[in-house]
Amino acid sequence: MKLIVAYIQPHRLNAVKQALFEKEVVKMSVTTALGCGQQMGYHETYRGADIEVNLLKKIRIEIAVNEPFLQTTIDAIIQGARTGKIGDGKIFVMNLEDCIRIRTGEVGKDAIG
Amino acid sequence: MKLIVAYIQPHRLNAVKQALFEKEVVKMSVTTALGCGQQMGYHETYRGADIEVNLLKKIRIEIAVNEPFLQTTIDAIIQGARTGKIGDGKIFVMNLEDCIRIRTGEVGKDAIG
Amino acid sequence: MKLIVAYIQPHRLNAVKQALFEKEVVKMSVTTALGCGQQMGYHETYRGADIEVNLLKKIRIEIAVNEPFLQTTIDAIIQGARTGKIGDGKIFVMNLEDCIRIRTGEVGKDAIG
Amino acid sequence: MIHSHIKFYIAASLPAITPVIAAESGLADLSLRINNTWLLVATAMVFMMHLGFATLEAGLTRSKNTVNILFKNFGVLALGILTYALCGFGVMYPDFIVGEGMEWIGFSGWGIGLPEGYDAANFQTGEYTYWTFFLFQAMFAATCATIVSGAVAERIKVPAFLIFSAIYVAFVYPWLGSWTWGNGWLADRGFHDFAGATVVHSVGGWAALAGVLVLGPRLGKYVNGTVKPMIGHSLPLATIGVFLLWFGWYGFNGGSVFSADPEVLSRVFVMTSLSASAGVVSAMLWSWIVQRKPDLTMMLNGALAGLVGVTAGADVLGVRAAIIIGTVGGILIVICVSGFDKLRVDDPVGALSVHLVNGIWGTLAVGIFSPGHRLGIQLLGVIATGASAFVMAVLIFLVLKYTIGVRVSEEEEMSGLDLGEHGMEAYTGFQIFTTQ
Amino acid sequence: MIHSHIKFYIAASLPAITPVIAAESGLADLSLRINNTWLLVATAMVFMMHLGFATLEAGLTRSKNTVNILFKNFGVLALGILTYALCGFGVMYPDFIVGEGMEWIGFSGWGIGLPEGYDAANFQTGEYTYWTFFLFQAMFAATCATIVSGAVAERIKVPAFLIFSAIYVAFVYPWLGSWTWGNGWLADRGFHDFAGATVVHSVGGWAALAGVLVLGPRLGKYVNGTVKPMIGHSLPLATIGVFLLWFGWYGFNGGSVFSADPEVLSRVFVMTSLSASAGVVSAMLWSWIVQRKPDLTMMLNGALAGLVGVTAGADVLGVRAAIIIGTVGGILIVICVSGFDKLRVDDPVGALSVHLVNGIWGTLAVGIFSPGHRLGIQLLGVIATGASAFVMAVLIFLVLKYTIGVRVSEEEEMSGLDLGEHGMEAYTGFQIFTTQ
Amino acid sequence: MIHSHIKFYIAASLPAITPVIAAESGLADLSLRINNTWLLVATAMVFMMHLGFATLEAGLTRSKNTVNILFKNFGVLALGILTYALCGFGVMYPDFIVGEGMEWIGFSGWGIGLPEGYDAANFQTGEYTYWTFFLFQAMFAATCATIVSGAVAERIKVPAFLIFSAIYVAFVYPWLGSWTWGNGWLADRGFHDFAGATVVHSVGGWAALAGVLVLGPRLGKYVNGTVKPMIGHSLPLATIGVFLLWFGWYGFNGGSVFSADPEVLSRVFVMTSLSASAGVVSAMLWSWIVQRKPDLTMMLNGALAGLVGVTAGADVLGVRAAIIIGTVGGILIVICVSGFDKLRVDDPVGALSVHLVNGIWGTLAVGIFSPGHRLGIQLLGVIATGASAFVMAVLIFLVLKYTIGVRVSEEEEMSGLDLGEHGMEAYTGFQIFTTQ
Ligand SMILES: Nc1ncnc2c1ncn2[C@@H]1O[C@H](COP(=O)(O)OP(=O)(O)O)[C@@H](O)[C@H]1O
Ligand SMILES: Nc1ncnc2c1ncn2[C@@H]1O[C@H](COP(=O)(O)OP(=O)(O)O)[C@@H](O)[C@H]1O
Ligand SMILES: Nc1ncnc2c1ncn2[C@@H]1O[C@H](COP(=O)(O)OP(=O)(O)O)[C@@H](O)[C@H]1O
Repeated sequence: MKLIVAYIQPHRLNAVKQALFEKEVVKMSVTTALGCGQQMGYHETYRGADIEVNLLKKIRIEIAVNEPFLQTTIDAIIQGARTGKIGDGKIFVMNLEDCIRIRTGEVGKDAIG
Repeated sequence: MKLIVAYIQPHRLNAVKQALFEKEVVKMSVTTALGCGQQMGYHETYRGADIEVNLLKKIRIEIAVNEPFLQTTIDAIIQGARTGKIGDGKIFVMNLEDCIRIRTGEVGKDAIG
Repeated sequence: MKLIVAYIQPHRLNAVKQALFEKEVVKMSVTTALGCGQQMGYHETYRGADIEVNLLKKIRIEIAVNEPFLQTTIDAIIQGARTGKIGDGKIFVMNLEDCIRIRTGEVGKDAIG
Repeated sequence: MIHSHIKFYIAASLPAITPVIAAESGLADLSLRINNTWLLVATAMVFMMHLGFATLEAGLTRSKNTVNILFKNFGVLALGILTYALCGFGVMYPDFIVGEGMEWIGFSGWGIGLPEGYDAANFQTGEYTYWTFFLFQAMFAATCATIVSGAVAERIKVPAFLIFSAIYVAFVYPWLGSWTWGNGWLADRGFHDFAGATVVHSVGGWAALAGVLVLGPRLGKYVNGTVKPMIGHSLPLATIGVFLLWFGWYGFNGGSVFSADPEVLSRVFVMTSLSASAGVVSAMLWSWIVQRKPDLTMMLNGALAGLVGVTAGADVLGVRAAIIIGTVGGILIVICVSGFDKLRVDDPVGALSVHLVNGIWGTLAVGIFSPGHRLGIQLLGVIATGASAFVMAVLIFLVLKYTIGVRVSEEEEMSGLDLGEHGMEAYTGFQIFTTQ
Repeated sequence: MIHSHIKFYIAASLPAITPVIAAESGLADLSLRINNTWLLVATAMVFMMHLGFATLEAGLTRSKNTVNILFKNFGVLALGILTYALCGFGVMYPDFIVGEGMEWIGFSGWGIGLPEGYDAANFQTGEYTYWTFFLFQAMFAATCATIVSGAVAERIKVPAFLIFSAIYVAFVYPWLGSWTWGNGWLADRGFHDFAGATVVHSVGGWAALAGVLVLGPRLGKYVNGTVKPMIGHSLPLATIGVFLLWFGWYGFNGGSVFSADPEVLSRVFVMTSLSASAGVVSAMLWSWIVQRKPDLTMMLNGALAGLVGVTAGADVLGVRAAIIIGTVGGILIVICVSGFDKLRVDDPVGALSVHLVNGIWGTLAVGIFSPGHRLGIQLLGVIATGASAFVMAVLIFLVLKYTIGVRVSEEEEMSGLDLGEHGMEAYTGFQIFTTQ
Repeated sequence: MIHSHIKFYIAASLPAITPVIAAESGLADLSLRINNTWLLVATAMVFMMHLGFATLEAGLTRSKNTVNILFKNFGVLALGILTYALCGFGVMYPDFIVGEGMEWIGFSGWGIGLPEGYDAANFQTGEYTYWTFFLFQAMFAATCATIVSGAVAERIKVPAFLIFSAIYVAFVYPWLGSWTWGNGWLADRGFHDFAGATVVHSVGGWAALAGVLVLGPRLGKYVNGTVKPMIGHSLPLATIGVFLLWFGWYGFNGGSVFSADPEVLSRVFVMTSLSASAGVVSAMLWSWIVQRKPDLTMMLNGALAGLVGVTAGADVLGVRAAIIIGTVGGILIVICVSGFDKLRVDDPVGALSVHLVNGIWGTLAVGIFSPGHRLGIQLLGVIATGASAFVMAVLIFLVLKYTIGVRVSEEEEMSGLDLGEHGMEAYTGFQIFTTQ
């Protein structure tokens, strides 16, 4: 089992969800985040003073999958999120040692889906 | 050391905290999240138009524990979070390679608690 | 590759960012969190009733790094976040199996920076 | 638009043929014009109190119930005005001619409207028109229903609330009000309730108490003998609410002078301000002592305590009495808010401490501080009106409880009435802990 | 300050040498004083409508465009007042003397100001001063421009919006308004639009429609034949907005009496209240039936529907008509909000359903319910004014489209106009999903 | 309530025995009635400015200090009214009889109240009652204290702020005010400050400057020679605030006419509107040029700049002057907000640029644009009042600094004054970055 963490542009979330649903990956958890990456931020002014904004709004998606789904999921995320512009985001993959469904107590591969 | 990530129903947070405190697991970090799971969402109307809501409000709990505490912690989360209804949530377990207490610089098992 | 998750005091974020930038770690993702740790919380009153506040505002930083940067990054976080007072926070390190840059499809070590 | 006024102007200035008479009737006409305009401005100010209630109550409750509380406060205003027009006004002021023009509603004598040949302007008193009087009264009636809204917040079913409010505004409030303001038996005995500390605020407060008791406390409020505070989600909203209520109170009390009489009107403004200010300062200091930190929400309620308290006698009390009433009111707030919690009477916004307790206190204070009024009669008015209001409110709530049900399901209460009753969130996109 | 009034007082009371004449002129003076003061209070109330629009529109749009909408609503008020002073007032009321004191602007005859020797007070009608009349009218003009703001929200470029508003307030609105209020040809034919259901609201609504059509829908609103709701980010803000609009409407309609005539003024207040209340209740019930849950945003729009509807005839209609107008208005809201969506006319805040549809309905309703007015003439006014307004608005928007451009870039629309146009966020620090 | 007015009405209409005299005195009575009612309405509008200040200042500061700023603005209103009643009014208007009815406070001659046998209505001028005059003045006094609140926000200790405000309202403000409004030496020399650009706004602004200097900048505002903006957390709140302030200003300036004189009152309304509008547009354009994007917060401050500026001479200035004053004011805002930052004078909400700078500018502008007034005298008033205000404010703040302390601990400042001073959060449940 793997845990995928993806940072994407906020307005790509719908497209990513769509792409995932088409691949039947329907389980995920989403939070907002501020991200600092290649997109080095920009300068603004607030009441005449300069602000360096380098934490941009991002969406963090967390998806636990069984190995067979790993590549499909990654591909779907890329498909939904890619615009080709800096700031498109990153996907991180970690090993997931266990997974438990709270409702039933199921563990492991069965619990993920 | 393990890192436990649990998604639960928002209103179970107090019960989960309670259950954890009873097992003397007092350290944790909590964020809000939107989750999409077996609970396939529901339909609403906003100003006459249909909305498909499939990202539901969840709470994400992150707890780093030493192995001996792993099962206790999982059990406590389940005890606090389970209602038996769809949407109760999931627990994910990952391997934690290191842990450092910023204040003292302690590392590893000592730093967790 | 490693994934570093750090919980720090909100008002240390700027200092941590500064310290990281100096070490040329410029990529990171930040969210807000509520944390419960050694800082056992405090008591307040709201409209005459007692409240036990044990979830305090924290900042969660997530940084994916290649191994050579691991220690530098940890040191920088500590440097920026340490005040010596309870509540300074924790750093967790996990193994990162893969990393993909959505924009280019690059994977692994190249994708991180 | 540009032409239309001309005829009114001519009407006012032309009949100058016999100058003295013209001056006479011109004076009466202008006097009516001033007083009536003031009363309409006051009506608009009382209208603002409804926004005040809506924001105060929304601010002091949790974000998952915000749509619901805004809905209730907005809906009850509209419903209140219509219900009062349909029936409440006729019940409250039996001496006023009503009922023409609305026979189509099905019950002759109900509704509002002037019979053919009557003149709204010089209808009864010569100080304001029939229509002005109706609308000012309708705003008061809706206020009474809105008071209930906050106390029963976060757990009452929408239909139950709307039906309760309609019945209360249509029958109970006007009937009880007629005792004091509609030339009824309390008026005859010299009971003095200038702008409605008892007639509006306590009557609303008793209904709130009835609702709270029939509904029971919110889930998780009282656990194992301890009180778990359920913290209001937006103190800016709550603060806006109290400012607006204070503003509107100048219309509430000032309009109750029922003329623009300079002496009385300006005294009423000053006493209202002093009592409210004293309530703020005393609640601030008292909460500072008791809770060790000055509590904004107590100060907000403290202002309202002073305002409710002075409402009973703003026309007859002096500077010293106004300040004392507010000071005591502010302290009462701090004591009662925790006191009700100790009794497990769960009132999310402090409506009972504000409107019920201070409505009683203010009404009695007239008997204490005003030489012309007797404490015994004031007490009689408080008890008679209060007991009747409470009994009837309990009855209505119980009937609703055993018919359509008054309380939302546990699950809905947990996830919030906004989703349950309205399928909507108040703050779309915001990441909010809805863990309570 | 403390001295300055004394001279006025003396002026009012001294010339008592020939008492009867003094009384005569004193009466006229006081009558002016009352009416003028009321009109100024009404002006301040109409001013509040601008805050109402700002908060309503901000509440019903997404948080990433909040600074922009506040900016537009605030800016257009200031711009509207200045533009109307510079030129709109002169266009709308050709019979009023204007133009002195502003020759420095470059075009004699424009601007506002009294020629030497004229007296603002007894300028024309004796019911209000020149200055009062100007300011009341200027607030109306700005209202018309503000209506557009909500409909074109979340995608229009700031310069395009500002230029459109300036032109509309300077020329189009006053020119069309002069037909009805400036002694123009519609007035001559007996077209009745008391406070501007057509002249203000529909004229604003037609411009809104033009803007919406030229701009096209927001990105992602209509995808593959389905409507994706873009949910307003703060219903407390929206609710505050509607309460304030209702409050301001007492000034909008009440001020349009152009005197403090008790009979008419109080009727106008009551009819305004009843129609708004009926709009709330009918939108509530209708949305409850159609959407299965009572929809707060529909109720809010329902109140406005009732208010817009009754604006055309609040001075000539009775209780029954007012309630019917509001009731129909509330239903129209629920139908039209989805109806426009079905036609892919993307109006984020329901401005078209409120101001355009109900402006038309209310104007026609005068012909239906008021014996003194003819439906045919009302229809003529609706069509003539509407067609002209729409054509001119489309023209202006098209010119802007092909010159400076009217719509922000896709990228800016996705990340929000707050960052794109203003480099600012409305809610700094809050964690908000800006995924839509 | 329904009966009570009857006696007043009789009083107004009965003594018609000798008609001419009756008409005479009737006219005076009605004149009083109109003027007094207007002044009370204006008082209520000035009251709204306090909500405006509260929301503006809350919006322009960080969410971790929101409860604190609401607390301060709400508390200072109540405290200000009480303190002004207790002592400020007596200091400011030495010619008014005060002091009866409050001997119990311990110092005869202080407090408010009419001696036996005096009649509030015809107390002095015949244009308004004693009570009206007091309350209108009390609202002004509280305004002066509220101005300070924003500038010292996010770091001042609550007790220090409350004590400073009490002393300032009780002694300093009224003493300085008496020079101009209490028949003092500046009044004698012809210094003109119509509604308080100097007497209220600059006096508040100087105190704000004193507070800012004694406190020092917020932690992290000026780091290594660069300015780190600390961004306001809610621009909707800030925008609501400015709308309400503008609304209230109609009462502030309009009430300062001290009668409902149609000519003057309507001019004051128009000049106030034009100057505010010009301030908005000029701040918009100027910030657009300087910052490359139009800045909403600058526009908001620009409106206030226009309002403060025109306050000094709204009664004597024309259209052109009003527009110039606002235009210059808007530009001053954009320049001064960054200017003060360059000087490391940390004013979170721009209070200095608005009230101090534009208070001075507006007062001088009277000398420039009004033929009847001399620039030299205006300058004298500005300097004399300003220097005294500043010196005294610095003194009070320094005494507080070395006794109870004026600034919260670093730790409290970092985690926010809401938790530190009040143990409360403004937005419970919302996930908010409090990293600044
Ligand atoms: N090494 C990293 N550690 C943590 N988060 C990262 C890292 N690199 C990127 N991110 C997240 O991904 C987002 C997009 O990164 P960015 O480098 O701008 O993407 P891209 O390279 O596709 O243009 C960042 O804003 C941040 O939230
Ligand atoms: N595979 C997964 N990856 C990430 N998050 C998940 C996954 N499965 C479930 N979740 C999280 O857990 C929550 C509850 O899941 P759900 O399937 O509804 O629980 P249950 O199966 O107990 O009814 C989801 O809303 C989501 O936030
Ligand atoms: N075992 C843990 N699991 C998850 N989060 C933790 C854990 N320990 C600490 N934290 C996070 O770190 C924050 C600081 O912890 P604390 O024990 O107060 O720090 P310190 O020991 O440096 O004083 C906590 O508020 C919590 O968010």
